Amino acid sequence: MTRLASCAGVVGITLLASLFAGGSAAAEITPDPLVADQLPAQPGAHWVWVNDVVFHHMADGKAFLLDGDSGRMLGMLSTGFSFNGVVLGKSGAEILSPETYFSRGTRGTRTDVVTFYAPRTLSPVAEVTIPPKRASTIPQLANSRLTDDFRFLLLYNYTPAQSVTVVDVPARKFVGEIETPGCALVYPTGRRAFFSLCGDGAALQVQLDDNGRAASRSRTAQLFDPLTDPVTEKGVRDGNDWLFATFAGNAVRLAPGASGITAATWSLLDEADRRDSWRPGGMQHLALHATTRRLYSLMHVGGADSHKDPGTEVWVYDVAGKKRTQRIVLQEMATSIAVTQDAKPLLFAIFIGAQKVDVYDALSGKFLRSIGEIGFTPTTLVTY
Amino acid sequence: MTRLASCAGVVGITLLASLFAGGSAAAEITPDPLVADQLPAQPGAHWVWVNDVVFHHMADGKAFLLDGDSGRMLGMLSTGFSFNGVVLGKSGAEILSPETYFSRGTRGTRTDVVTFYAPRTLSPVAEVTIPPKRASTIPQLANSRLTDDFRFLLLYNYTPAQSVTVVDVPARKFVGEIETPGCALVYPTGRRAFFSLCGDGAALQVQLDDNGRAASRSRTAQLFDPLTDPVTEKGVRDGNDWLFATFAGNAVRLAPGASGITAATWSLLDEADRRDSWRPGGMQHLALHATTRRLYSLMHVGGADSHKDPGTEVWVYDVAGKKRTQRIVLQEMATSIAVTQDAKPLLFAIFIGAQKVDVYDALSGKFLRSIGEIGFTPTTLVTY
Amino acid sequence: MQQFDSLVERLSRSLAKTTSRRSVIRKLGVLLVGTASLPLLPVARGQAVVKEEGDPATCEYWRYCAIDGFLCACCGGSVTTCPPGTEPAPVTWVGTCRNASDGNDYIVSYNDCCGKSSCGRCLCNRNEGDRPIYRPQQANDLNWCIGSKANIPYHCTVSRIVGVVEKKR
Amino acid sequence: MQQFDSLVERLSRSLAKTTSRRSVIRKLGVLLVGTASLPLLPVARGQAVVKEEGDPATCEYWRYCAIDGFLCACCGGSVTTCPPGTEPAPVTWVGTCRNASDGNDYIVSYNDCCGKSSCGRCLCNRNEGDRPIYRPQQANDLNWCIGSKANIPYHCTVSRIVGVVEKKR
Repeated sequence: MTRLASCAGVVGITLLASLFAGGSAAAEITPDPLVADQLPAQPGAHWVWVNDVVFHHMADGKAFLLDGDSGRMLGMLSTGFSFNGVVLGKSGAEILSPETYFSRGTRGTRTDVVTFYAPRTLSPVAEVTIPPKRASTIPQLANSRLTDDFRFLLLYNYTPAQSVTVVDVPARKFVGEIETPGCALVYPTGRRAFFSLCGDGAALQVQLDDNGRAASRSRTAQLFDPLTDPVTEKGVRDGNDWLFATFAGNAVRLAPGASGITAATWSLLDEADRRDSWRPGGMQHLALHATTRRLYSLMHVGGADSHKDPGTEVWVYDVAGKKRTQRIVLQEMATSIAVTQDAKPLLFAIFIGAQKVDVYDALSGKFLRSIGEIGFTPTTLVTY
Repeated sequence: MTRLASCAGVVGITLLASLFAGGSAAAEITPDPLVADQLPAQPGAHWVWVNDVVFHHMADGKAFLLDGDSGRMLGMLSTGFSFNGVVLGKSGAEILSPETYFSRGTRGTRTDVVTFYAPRTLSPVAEVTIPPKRASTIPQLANSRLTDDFRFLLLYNYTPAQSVTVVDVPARKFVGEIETPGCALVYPTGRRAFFSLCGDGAALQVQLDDNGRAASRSRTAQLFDPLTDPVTEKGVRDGNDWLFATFAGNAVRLAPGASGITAATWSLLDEADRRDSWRPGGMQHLALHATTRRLYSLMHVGGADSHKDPGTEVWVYDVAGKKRTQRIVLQEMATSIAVTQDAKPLLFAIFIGAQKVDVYDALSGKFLRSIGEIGFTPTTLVTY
Repeated sequence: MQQFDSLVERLSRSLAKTTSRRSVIRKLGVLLVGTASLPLLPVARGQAVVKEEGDPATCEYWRYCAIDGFLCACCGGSVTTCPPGTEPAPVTWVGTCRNASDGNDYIVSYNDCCGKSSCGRCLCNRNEGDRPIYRPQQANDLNWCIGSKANIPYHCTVSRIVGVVEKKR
Repeated sequence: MQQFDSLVERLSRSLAKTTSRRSVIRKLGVLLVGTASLPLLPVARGQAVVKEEGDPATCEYWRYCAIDGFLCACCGGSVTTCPPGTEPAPVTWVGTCRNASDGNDYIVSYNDCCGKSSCGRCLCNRNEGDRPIYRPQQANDLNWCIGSKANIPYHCTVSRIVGVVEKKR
């Protein structure tokens, strides 16, 4: 820095000399310090991360941190090739980002890492190298999740061999891989357990030991019919269970128990809804407010194969009563939604084709604001 | 590949099994071979390279090859961080691309290389590592040019120390660096010579020896006034001379001779033009058709400091007679233009804010076609 | 700005209007053909001759019924070949598409072309028969460049006919 | 799609309309202030107090008369500070901007904030006093991140007052 500093000095002098050769003069003003801002010690309850795979420039993945109340952009991470999304550590004390880099941008040697960012400076503070095989997909929250105790980061691999990479978070080290033949993605179900969804509609349950190795692996019976009415991968956690939605509009609760997983189904649609061809769908089309157990489902009018179409409304369900309690008509169609977990929650909505984030009151459904010029193809949302 | 091939086989079988479990059957069709196309042995006279720095995603520079006649995209190169532009070797027999990469996309170790691409496959065939200091600027053709004999590639460095990197093209190796204190960019002026423009309006002339070292370096007298009416960096070659335009609209011919460089000035504007505030300007605002010596100048209506504003017309000058012979009104404003060098030349025009290339007949000025969805921030153009 | 719009339009159209467009297509019984369309004559493909029409540079072209990505036909390649300098991925997902010209359903293999950044042209997303990624061979959300020597850098997608569904009589 | 438009609009406006906008500004004698504007009270800057008004999140803000890039005030930083995790570059180009609030011309240092990809928000390009890159200290076409520890990855630009031009009396 000394060289650079002195360099800057030279510039300053050159400048004043050259600019005021004409006789006028410049009085020096002690300039503001050259520094970078820091974020508050505690993340805001209404902050949200917007993950952007930047589909047209996949080497330049980005994650934007926004404040839903002020509508301000708070900061950004650069997150490499085929970016999936950030994972928040315990109470947001660290930000984990599975990333992929090539020695020549889009060619050369592939290196996969998990980068740890400090929450106040958004600077990389640690990096764990992992096998260069993490799944490259249209972003899916289920590609990378933490165990409930925040000890292990679990990353889905598809090469096309299927497995899960395990990273010891506090130890900052790669632990190993767990084979998941025929099964995909990661759905944590307790302190040290998760399941993957299998092609035949079953699930693979995995129990981890204290070293992050597979203590047990067992495959359940078929839980849903993947041919006639598959569940999407975009389930949400409800207590120790997972709630999924099917293409046709059923809610499917997968409840892990002592012996395997039980499945219970109810419909998100009534007769009129079906007649009008309402369906759930999108990229991240479900969100749950944990304490009130309000389920937010992104809905659109569409037929067969419309499971990824953007939604025009968000329907809110009382999960306990299994019935719809509210319809929120969106200002603009959305492909992903998320809700904050506080008592006055916000609902965030993005469309992969629009560079902005729409913010709603998650209780009243009132549109609050739109935050513009965010990314290129905003894909998924992560709240605190 | 064997593993993958057999893998593909498995997929095929799985697929047919799963899809036609229902009783119907599928007849195999020998599919089309899985191959990549190749380009013709000779580049087309109406081909053009569109360089894109991708200002919002600078790690993902791209160069698009287009055919101005068919309006087809022929291929693309991925060219790394802060991409400036491709440089065409002798009769397009190879494509040179100065490129920068970071070990972690936008952080980590910086590596600068010159990548050599095969003209028919657009695949990298060689790479020369150079000092990681090539200038990072709004793209400028004068950042990287070949000597007239195609032997040495010259790259401007700014760190903020100023120098020129020399690469031996046939030998595929880095030769060394030539200091150019106070002077910038590269303007070849013969088999083994070039000059740089200096901050005081002088030029630095450099003669290279057969090994690419500086055989002689001499600084000329002031050639123009950089304070009252500077020339832009975007000059074009006319024989052994260079033609520049000043902010206010003068043409300045810099003619290297036995003793230094002589400067001759004439105006691109008449009284009426000045009254209407017409000026040259843009990112690549001059183009010359060598054999007819028709100079194409991108023009706009603007005042002081408008030297980078986009142009709405292209004015054509007879360089020999130093007079305007034609006005071409553009369909849409442009920041860069280029002309092909054949007998029926095309004029290409791009605007950094529009993802397309407009094609005109360079003789009649007739608008021919627009080629859409090209890049994100198209910056400069290179013709064969 | 036209181009920005058309990009967004493509994103929106492809994401939002797929269904309606498809149903329209079904109703017409033949594929919609844009103004830029080039009706194709029957052409020899391997040993098979498939009579077809439509513009391979538009999302509506019949073979693209389950595609998700940039059309190689717009990127320097063709409906079946990769652009110069890109590496075809042998492992793929497949769709079953109805060819209106002969009424047959064909098995279409969507091979990704890899090793360069995204082409950026002719983005299409149609999801006929698409399944979640826990059923990989029918999932267009997976980056199939994983199967290529070039690894995951994705450029564009071709559509190759690998089978025909025999009609029950 | 609004956002695509606004991006293009910014690119076009900033590139095409700079001159006319500037002359309008001159005519009014004060800076144009958008609807989103936050008039600023005099604030202590180092030892200097500069009375000013205008919205630092708009290209028209007086300090931006020679800026070329993304405004840090829109990216998690401020008019004078870099966003979290970015590295300020000490070597800069400078402009001389008229502060309509006190009629003084100030020397403004445009420091780039570096080490992350482009912020992508509030792109501005105003070229008052900008010179070709053979006059580096007045050239906004140079990536001034070269002077930072983070090297050339450019994120956004701040605008710091480093001097005031004394009026001749």
